[in-house]
Amino acid sequence: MLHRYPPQHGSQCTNLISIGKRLNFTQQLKNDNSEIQSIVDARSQFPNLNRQDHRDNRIIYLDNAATTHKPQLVIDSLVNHFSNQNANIHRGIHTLAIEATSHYEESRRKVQQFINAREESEVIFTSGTTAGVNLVAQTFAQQQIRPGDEILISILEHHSNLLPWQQLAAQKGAKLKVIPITACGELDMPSLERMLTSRVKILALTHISNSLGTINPIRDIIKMARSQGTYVLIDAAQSVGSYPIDVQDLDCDFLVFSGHKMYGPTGIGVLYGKAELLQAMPPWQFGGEMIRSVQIEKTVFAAPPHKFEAGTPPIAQAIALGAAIDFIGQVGLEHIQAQNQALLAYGTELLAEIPGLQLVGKARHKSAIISFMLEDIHPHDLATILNQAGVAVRAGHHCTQPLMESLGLPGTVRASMAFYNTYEDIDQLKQGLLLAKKIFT
Amino acid sequence: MLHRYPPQHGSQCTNLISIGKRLNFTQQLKNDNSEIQSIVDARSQFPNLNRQDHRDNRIIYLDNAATTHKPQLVIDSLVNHFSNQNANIHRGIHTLAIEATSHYEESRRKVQQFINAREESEVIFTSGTTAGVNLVAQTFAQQQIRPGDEILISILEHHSNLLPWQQLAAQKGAKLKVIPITACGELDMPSLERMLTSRVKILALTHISNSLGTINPIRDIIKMARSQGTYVLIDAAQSVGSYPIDVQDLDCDFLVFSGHKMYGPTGIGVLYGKAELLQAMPPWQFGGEMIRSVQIEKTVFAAPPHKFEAGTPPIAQAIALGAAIDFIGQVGLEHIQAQNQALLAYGTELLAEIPGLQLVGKARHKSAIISFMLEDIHPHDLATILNQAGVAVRAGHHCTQPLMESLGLPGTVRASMAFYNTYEDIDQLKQGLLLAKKIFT
Amino acid sequence: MDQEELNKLYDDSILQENRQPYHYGKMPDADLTLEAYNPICGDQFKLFLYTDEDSIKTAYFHGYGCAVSKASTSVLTRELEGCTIEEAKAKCRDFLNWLSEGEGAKVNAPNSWESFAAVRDFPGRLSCAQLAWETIAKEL
Amino acid sequence: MDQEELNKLYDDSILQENRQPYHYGKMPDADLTLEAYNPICGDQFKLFLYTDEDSIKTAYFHGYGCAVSKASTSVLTRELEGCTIEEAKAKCRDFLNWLSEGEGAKVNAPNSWESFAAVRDFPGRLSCAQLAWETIAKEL
Ligand SMILES: Cc1ncc(COP(=O)(O)O)c(C=O)c1O
Ligand SMILES: Cc1ncc(COP(=O)(O)O)c(C=O)c1O
Ligand code: FES
Ligand code: FES
Repeated sequence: MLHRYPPQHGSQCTNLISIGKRLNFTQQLKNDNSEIQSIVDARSQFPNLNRQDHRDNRIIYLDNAATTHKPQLVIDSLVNHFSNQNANIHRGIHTLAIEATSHYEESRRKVQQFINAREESEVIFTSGTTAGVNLVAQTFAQQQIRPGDEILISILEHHSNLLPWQQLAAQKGAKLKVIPITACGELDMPSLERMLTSRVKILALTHISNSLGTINPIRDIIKMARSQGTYVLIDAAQSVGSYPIDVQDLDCDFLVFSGHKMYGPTGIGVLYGKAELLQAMPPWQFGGEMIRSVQIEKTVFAAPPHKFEAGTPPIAQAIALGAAIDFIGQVGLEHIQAQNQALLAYGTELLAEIPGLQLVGKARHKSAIISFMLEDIHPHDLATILNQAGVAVRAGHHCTQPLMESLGLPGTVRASMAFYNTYEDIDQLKQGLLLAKKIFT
Repeated sequence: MLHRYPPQHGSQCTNLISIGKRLNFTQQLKNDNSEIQSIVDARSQFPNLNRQDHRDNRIIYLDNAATTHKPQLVIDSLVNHFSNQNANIHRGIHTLAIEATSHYEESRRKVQQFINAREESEVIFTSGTTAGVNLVAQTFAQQQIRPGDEILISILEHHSNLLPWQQLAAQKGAKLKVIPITACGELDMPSLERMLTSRVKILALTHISNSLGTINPIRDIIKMARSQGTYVLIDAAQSVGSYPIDVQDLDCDFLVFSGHKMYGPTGIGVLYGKAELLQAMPPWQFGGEMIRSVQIEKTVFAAPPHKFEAGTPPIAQAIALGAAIDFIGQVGLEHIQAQNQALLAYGTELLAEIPGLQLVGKARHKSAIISFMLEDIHPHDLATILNQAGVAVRAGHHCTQPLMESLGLPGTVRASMAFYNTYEDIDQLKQGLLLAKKIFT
Repeated sequence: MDQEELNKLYDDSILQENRQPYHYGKMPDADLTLEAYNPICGDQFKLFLYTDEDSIKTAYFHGYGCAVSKASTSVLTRELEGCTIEEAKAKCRDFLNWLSEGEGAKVNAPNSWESFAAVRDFPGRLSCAQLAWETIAKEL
Repeated sequence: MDQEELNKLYDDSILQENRQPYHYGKMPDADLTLEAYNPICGDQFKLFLYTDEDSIKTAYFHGYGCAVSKASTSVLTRELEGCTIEEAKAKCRDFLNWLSEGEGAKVNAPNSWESFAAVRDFPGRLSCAQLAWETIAKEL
């Protein structure tokens, strides 16, 4: 067996606050005249939560770290765009084009306010987190990095925030350095401090680990990076929509995230970048809409954000991302966060009761992601059994192969909750795991 | 005035076949038990055709070259995915992930069959035409092009099939050569033959000009390129979905198009590439899903198509593109094509009746795009007046600035039809133009 | 079809300024030449200023643009003459404010501007009216 | 919850092969070592073959994988012994055919394969059963 998961030093890790009785799922959220008055109301907005499997069991969806379900408001936004609006944006002066353009740009403003960017032009629509990291690596970093420079990442990174840097380092003769983690799955801060020297040109760090749930203290780390003159890109794929993000307060240079992980559609994401950096960066893709003037001999590019939005953008998806932000506003980010934390506490306590279950990742600050192993049952066998028990989880390396290798694990089972999950969902997860134990012994 | 549009040599240009009486819009398409029995049936599938403006006039949409409207089948596909399926694909073994993966890959097969690619793995999902061209320019061409090599395009190209090559040529010290057009707006074939030497490494050519409607004889040109050892990329943004495309018959190396111009959603496109070329090409973006194995020191990439689909792809949009192909199959591509040609003939004849109207682009083979100038009224003034008259057209350079400059025009007004447009739509266009004349004289 | 809005935009004064613009022509010996380029459509005017000490004696313009931009540049050209550079910039800022904020903008709008108020109902054409004024406000 | 399908996949025979696989261990002096890597999960087995002339005398395997892949590799290992290289490859092609096409495939399926028929109801796990067989069919 490959299991070499490091021994747990209990004292450093999660101190489970016993949840006593369950946080009231039906609690009142607001008294205003919003449609959404409670988590139950909010939950009713997600049609896919009623989806049944081929045995007519409701599918319990605990794979939210892969992608979240979509509320009706987001689905309706797509339908409305394609049914009543549909036009290509910019440079159009007919009614539909003007409407589509104004909704698209309005969505940019919603994102700007949601992450508190200083200017609208700091918000660039991309096709997702992966595209955002690649954009920065292939433009900004491409110009900044010199042979011998260091690029710093952590062992927690998703492949999307690892491969672009690995590739760039190889191409430039730069060094890719990797911050290790402690036995609990937290960033090893002494190592980080040692590694974060002025030789590090760029630090690319995830806010929340999609595999272990660890929430990194990015605000402090960005401050440290600033003092070394290091640029910082934050992978916020797992945090935007679940935790408040204020890019001005964080003072990061770049921040990337995906619409589909925050109740929005696939095919859309955001790159936030500081205005002065975006202005100085070369474009990434070339095509329609990103120009000021084109001649065969010479092209003058438009200013950000358009410079980075070549071709017809994902118009409907950008508008629907705005709807997702509206939805989050209706529920209240503070309620989403509280519910996530309650589900995490409940789930952690409940699973700990199962003999032979080993939690993977016990950081003190965690998002609602529970990774685990059960005895020596292979994660995929567990996931198959859970699926038959009506519970959708993910198994494997979660696009963090180096992390798994460093943990000596072939992968984990990952149950990831969203605020619309319930305690009963987690009870069912436990039942499925007990069934797996029965089958395998 | 800048009007230096070259004199027309009538004999070389369109020979208008007088349409006599209108092709019957309500004609029966099929007798099978498909839902869609006639063009009227097909038309009823597009909710946005009923959209009204703020004066309660139905908006007549003649901006199809920018983006087409979406049939209910496509909208329903998106709704169904997000309401009943929604999961991230690949590497998932729960029911939803398996379903989503299988629908996503099924859509790839639909595209394969639709363009008659030899293998599924030759179909790469992108975010659109622009991304497809950039992918090829920044990977394949990046490796192929040496200083002094030539890259050949035409003056008809959309910025998206011009800028990536202009950029690459500048970066590599290669020469960007540009095939001119004749007075009718057709490729100047003697020039093309002269320019297409063995020094040309890559020919990047549009199938159909989005500004003039010219249909280029790409099959013959590709044959000529083959004999010089020149690789060929075809920009089929304006043709796929309106005209049959058979990549094996064409024998092009690459072909790119966008979903949103063929009744599909925004945010999705396709790059077709020959298997052996795709295998040898380096990846473009790096991230999740495009790997075989990842270590900090070294990554092994997956085979095509996954090698080129980094990160969470536009899942719902790819599936909806499959629905768009289904829809086209239900109507019948031959009927779509015939209807387009009938509308073109009718529109060309009708507009020619307006004194002072000058058609821009009179190629013998044209798609349903009519570009024109009316006296010396500025295209944007015309478009504004037409919009008030309930007719949505586009005005300007249509992302073909060098073409406009070569024509000595500041831009044109472009009316672009889809098969669901009617003769009455074009009648209304004429009324709007007559109104404009009245206002301006 | 309701033609009222249209008639407001393309009213006699705008059509007239478009047909017979004020001081339309090149002035190669100008002290100051500015370029007003609209990237949305690719239209472009050159503005030629002939100054004496700090004030604009004569202004000309030349180039290509739609009726709205041509009329608005024509009006601007006429109104620039006699202004100091600072007055010219202030006037342009006033025009832009008045155009975007309507009567709410505390600006003394001369009659010559009135026709352009209709542009507010045509968001796609706002940049046409702003073009030359913005160039003076930002680049002079 | 309907456990029937589950019990078919995780039946006694698969669980038994998983718990006590045949010839599980490293064989460093093998003439032929193949690697069966499943990129979907990252699982990996090494296949060790000890040949004599053209036939496989002894086979071992070692590595990490799920119950299904381990059981299927165990069954394969047992069945490889005594085959010539060609017979081994043919057998693996038969297994893969039988697995994907079901009883329709005109293949003589031994009893030892029967348990794997259940994998057909678990499309996400097909590659687990195929893994080692595919490696022999393609890479031997
Ligand atoms: C001929 C042609 N090429 C390329 C494009 C660019 O397509 P997209 O904007 O969807 O990337 C277009 C559409 O605008 C086009 O008409
Ligand atoms: C932490 C993290 N980074 C990056 C990504 C990649 O996001 P996407 O696949 O949407 O590009 C993910 C999601 O899988 C993630 O969880
Ligand atoms: S359309 Fe170009 S300035 Fe008005
Ligand atoms: S899950 Fe890896 S081989 Fe079965």
